[in-house]
Amino acid sequence: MSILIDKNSRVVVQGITGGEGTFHTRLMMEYGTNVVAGVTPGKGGQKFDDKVPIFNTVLEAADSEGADTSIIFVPPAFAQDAIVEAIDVDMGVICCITEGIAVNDMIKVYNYLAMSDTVLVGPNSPGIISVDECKLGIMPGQIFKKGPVGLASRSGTLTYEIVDQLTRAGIGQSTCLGVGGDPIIGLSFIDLLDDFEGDPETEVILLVGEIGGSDEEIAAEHIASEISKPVVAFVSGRTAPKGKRMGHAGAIVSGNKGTAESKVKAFDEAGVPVPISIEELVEEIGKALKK
Amino acid sequence: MSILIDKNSRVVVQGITGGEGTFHTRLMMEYGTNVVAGVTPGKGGQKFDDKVPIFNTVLEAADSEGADTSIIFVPPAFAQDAIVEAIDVDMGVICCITEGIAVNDMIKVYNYLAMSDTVLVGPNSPGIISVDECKLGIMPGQIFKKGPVGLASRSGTLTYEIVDQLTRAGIGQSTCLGVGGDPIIGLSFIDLLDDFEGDPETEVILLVGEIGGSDEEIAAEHIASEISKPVVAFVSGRTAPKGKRMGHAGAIVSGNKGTAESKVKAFDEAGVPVPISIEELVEEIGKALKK
Amino acid sequence: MKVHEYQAKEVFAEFGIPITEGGVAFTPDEAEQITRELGKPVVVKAQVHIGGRGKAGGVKLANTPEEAREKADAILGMDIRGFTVKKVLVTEQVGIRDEYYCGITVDRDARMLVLILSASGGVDIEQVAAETPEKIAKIHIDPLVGLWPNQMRRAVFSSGIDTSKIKEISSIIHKLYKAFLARDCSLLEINPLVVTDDGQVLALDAKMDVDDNGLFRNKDLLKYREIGGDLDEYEAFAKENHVTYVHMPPDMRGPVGIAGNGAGLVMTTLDVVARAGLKPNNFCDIGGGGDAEHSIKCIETVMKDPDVKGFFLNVFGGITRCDIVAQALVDYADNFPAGCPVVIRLTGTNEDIAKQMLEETRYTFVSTMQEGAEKIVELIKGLEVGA
Amino acid sequence: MKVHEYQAKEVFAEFGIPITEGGVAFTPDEAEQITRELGKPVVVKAQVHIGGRGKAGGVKLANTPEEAREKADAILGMDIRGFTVKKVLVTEQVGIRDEYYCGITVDRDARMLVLILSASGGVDIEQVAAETPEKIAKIHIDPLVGLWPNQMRRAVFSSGIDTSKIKEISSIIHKLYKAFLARDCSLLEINPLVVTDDGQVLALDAKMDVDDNGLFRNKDLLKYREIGGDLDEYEAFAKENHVTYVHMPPDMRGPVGIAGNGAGLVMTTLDVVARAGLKPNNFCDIGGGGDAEHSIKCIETVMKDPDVKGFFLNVFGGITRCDIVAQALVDYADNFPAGCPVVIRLTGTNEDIAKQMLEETRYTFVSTMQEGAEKIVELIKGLEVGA
Repeated sequence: MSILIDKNSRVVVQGITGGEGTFHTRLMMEYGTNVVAGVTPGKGGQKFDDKVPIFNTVLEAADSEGADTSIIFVPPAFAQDAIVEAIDVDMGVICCITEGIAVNDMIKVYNYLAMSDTVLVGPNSPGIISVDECKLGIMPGQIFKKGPVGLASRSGTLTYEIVDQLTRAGIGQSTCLGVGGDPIIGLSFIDLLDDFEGDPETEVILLVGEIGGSDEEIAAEHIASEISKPVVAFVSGRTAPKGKRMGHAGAIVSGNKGTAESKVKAFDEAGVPVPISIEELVEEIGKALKK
Repeated sequence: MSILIDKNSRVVVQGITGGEGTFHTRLMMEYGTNVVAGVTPGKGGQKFDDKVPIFNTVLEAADSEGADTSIIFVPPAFAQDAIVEAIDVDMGVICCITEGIAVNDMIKVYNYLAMSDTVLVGPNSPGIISVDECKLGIMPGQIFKKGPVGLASRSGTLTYEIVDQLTRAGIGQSTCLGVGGDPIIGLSFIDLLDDFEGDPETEVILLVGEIGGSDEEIAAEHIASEISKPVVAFVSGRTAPKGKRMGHAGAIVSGNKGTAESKVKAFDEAGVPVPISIEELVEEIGKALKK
Repeated sequence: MKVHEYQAKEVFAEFGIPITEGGVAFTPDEAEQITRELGKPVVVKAQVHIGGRGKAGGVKLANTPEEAREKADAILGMDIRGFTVKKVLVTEQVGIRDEYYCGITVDRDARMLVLILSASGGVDIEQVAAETPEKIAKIHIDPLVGLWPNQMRRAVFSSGIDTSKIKEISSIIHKLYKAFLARDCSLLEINPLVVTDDGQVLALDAKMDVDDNGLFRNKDLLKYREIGGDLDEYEAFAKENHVTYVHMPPDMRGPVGIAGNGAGLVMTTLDVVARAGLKPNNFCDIGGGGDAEHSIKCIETVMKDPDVKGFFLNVFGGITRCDIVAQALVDYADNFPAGCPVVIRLTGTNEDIAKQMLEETRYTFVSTMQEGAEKIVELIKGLEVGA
Repeated sequence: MKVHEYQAKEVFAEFGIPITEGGVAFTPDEAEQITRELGKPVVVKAQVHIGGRGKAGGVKLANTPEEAREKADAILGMDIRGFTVKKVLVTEQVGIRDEYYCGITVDRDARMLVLILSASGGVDIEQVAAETPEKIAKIHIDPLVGLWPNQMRRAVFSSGIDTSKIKEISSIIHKLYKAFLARDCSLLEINPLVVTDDGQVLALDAKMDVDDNGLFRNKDLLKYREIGGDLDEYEAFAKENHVTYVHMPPDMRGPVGIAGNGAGLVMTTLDVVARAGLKPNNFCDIGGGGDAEHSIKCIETVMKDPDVKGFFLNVFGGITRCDIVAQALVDYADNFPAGCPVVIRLTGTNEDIAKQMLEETRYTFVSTMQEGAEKIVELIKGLEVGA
């Protein structure tokens, strides 16, 4: 088991013939991901690497190949439209790798998404991996090892670093995903906590947060009331300068939330350990697994 | 019992100080409608006829007086906003009397409404009346008589005519309402059939349709499969000239639907009698009640 | 409100939808002049608010200014299905490679706008829709998020259109949608949308209906309102006087003039009269809140067509004040032609006052719609026998 | 991207939001000239990308052109919290009856824009928000349907604002919202929004942040981009060279230069270094897909501040190609100051090749972030002892 994606996921790659799309589609297929279709408007009828059929629209990819999961590599100016296209075709999971989508575009997409049954990971996400089953993203597959830790992170490389150390310590992972580094994202910690709670394979949940926003604070509250599995958290940016203020409005909207102190305090209050180094984090997870 | 509104409905009148609003609010209150508040921006704090408190916003009316039902009398250019305001305050039922709202405005409102739990009657509706309980509209209260017929109509005066003849024949009504004469309306026949089906007081359902659109055709199909109570229908406009064609697009979108023939045929196929005169209609309803 | 092709094309130009060059001519001289200025072969197209002008001979090619004058002369003044041609659009001829259909309208059932696109443009599009619906791409536009590029791509790729023109066509669709919303249209149609021999994509024809209820936001479009444009003289008179009136089409028209209050009631009155044995000539909704003056205008409009042989007024008052309608009947009494049967059914608020007021008139009173219908038919038929 | 008050007011003017007359001056002469042309008493306001200019003396009244010159002379060149004033806005004085606050920004938690309105405008608005939140109306704007008049009414009636100005204020809010969307803002703020003695409603100040990711739709706003505007010289250098770099604020700044790949990893590196005992001077995200040239620019940027005493590079490759980073380290080797400790942690794709390439350098290699942090701190501290 795993969350969101598994070996049965039928993946369509939106933007399969672009540079990034081509590069990572090959890596995903090497990992074993079941890439059933690609979409590049105007290239319908061609094949990617002589194997994967390319379509003009996601609708055709879904109708013809039964695609139910999409990964998006299209440039930022077109990504909003690509996400909406995938929503309209009722993809179960969309993972948007694209970085640099305008905030106002994502606000619109988020609220449109909320009317549908589709879930979106990202944008500006490194992807999702359900270990040994399906890799939907750009993370290095070789560092992961099948196991009991479910990981949701706001960061890319930091996640790789943590996963690498977990794997070296002999601790495997069920599903790992980056929720995306943008201000407005699809799934957030709170949604994923529920998913991991319901996943029999996941025994310990690891949240990798960072300064900014208040997803960690919201997650901490949710853990206290709704999550029975052990949760360990990490917060990066304790030493980072406060972001540039967003005028008075920013302060009025967010108050004191968003600082490392606020996040660590929220986790503390929820009984969630927040180790300060990756070594201690790995240790803490090891302890939680033994319980 | 009745549908949509009853003696417990707490009514707010949007546009209470306008000409129509003033006139009909008095008539509604005379009928016994529980008008708890009015809204006219800028007149908050005043009282209507020394009795009903006026507020600046529907939110205040709901918070302060527990209004759960709204009737809208504001001019067409402002009606779209008034409906949205009532939706945002979670009114249970909104009845919009206003005639002349632009179609594109109503398309937007309809799709916004669809995301909420609010139901909208109208626009361009004469209103709803649950006999002897609550009148939310501009129909003449004195012609109605409490009884077992649930009536949904696309017309105003024709409904009065029919109700008058029913009442004279000793046949009373549970709830009567005009769905509204505009192309895009909130509740349509199909919704009201379900409501009447579930209303213990209603024994026979009467649909008063007319040419244009395909609500009658859709309702007929629905009756055949979902409605157990006897339904009688009336279709006006058998002799009227076809409406001016809406280019080729109109024909492509609606095909042959919308004509009196199409509607009568659909009702016939669903086993719904469609008498040709009001006298026969009243007779048919009398027969249905005796079954 | 309908607007003419040349007017719709002005709106197209405003939104950057590519059209052919040309101008509108009210006289053959003007047509010649426009052709001379264009310096190209032209098409001369009748501007009337009715379809089928091509088959009626209202569209002709002209290769020279002189020829344009001749063709304009032939078309101007022509009668097309009851409409007299008062102006022509003179516009350049283009070599056509492909003819597509592209339109946006309201889909009542879906409660959304719908974009319609097909590679099978031209006059037979309705037949294509009926017989081979798979050749027509229909895309619903959620008003909450608008029209997306992916929807336009879906339309283009599934409509059979030359996909090498996807950029140009998507751009036109996008502009058409913007124009539709900005101008509160109920229909905006390009048929045909053509690809020319040299690869240009152009709107060769344009049809635009504007939602009257949206005109308050589009006051500048009121200049396109043409009394008499798509109305006959009686309907034009009604419009001028703010009377809600429909003249029955010639093939359905009879001798009974009908007025009442409320569209549904009036339409039913028509049905009942027709079943009683005579065709209505027209019908008029006098509405609810008007004054006696307005009611008089209503009666005058209904009686205007000399083919009207009798008048049936069916008012179910509810809230309508019967005394106001009665006042109009009193004031108008002397204007009914001698011997013209007038049947009145009048119930509702102040009904008693109304009856008193009308006591001295020679009108025939009935108490139900059915009775009234039978009476007016009987009286008119009696006239014929008497005549 | 931040823009100055006077630039934001240009955008206001474009959308019809009422502002006071005035102009921007780079010299005292220009300030005098503008005041003369206005023919009115003015305010001279420092244009810097930092708050608190009023309290710092960056805003002064002037009643005559000569006085405006004096005041501009005093303000231009002034240092406000680390920023040098290079220009002033010279704008007419108005008599203020009421000072309101009006702003739109992104509410991340709600995933919507939020309109904020309060009768308690001015510099203490944040205190008002913290202590008496009921004095602040917050209205979320559903992007699928936009901002509605009823929402503006609700904001106005619940914010304590003079409701006799509802029409003017609603109009300003509506324009502010239009500008926010059209210009892809992340913040658009009027504080104070004033009612003048003679009843006019005016935007007296303006703050605008533009979403960098929306600039592709707003190329004309790029003219407002000011390298050095809200950045110090090191940050400006980074921006010029497309390097993602942050110089720590002076009070948090130490001797360690830090680079790595990925924001989260770099921020964690900072945390680990700080815990090991020394403050970072800065940090730089070298990203994933760049070439050696870009990596060199990154190193150069990190080392630019002479207070940097040592360099820690922490790369966890994943997909980043270590050989490219290694090439940069080889090329830059001679540019590190003599004796400057350089600690390298480099794992991932082509790690072996990278190690080979770096064999001959004098860098210190570590295998984990923790080890690297301890090492760089140890080495820099050793320098101090040695010095």
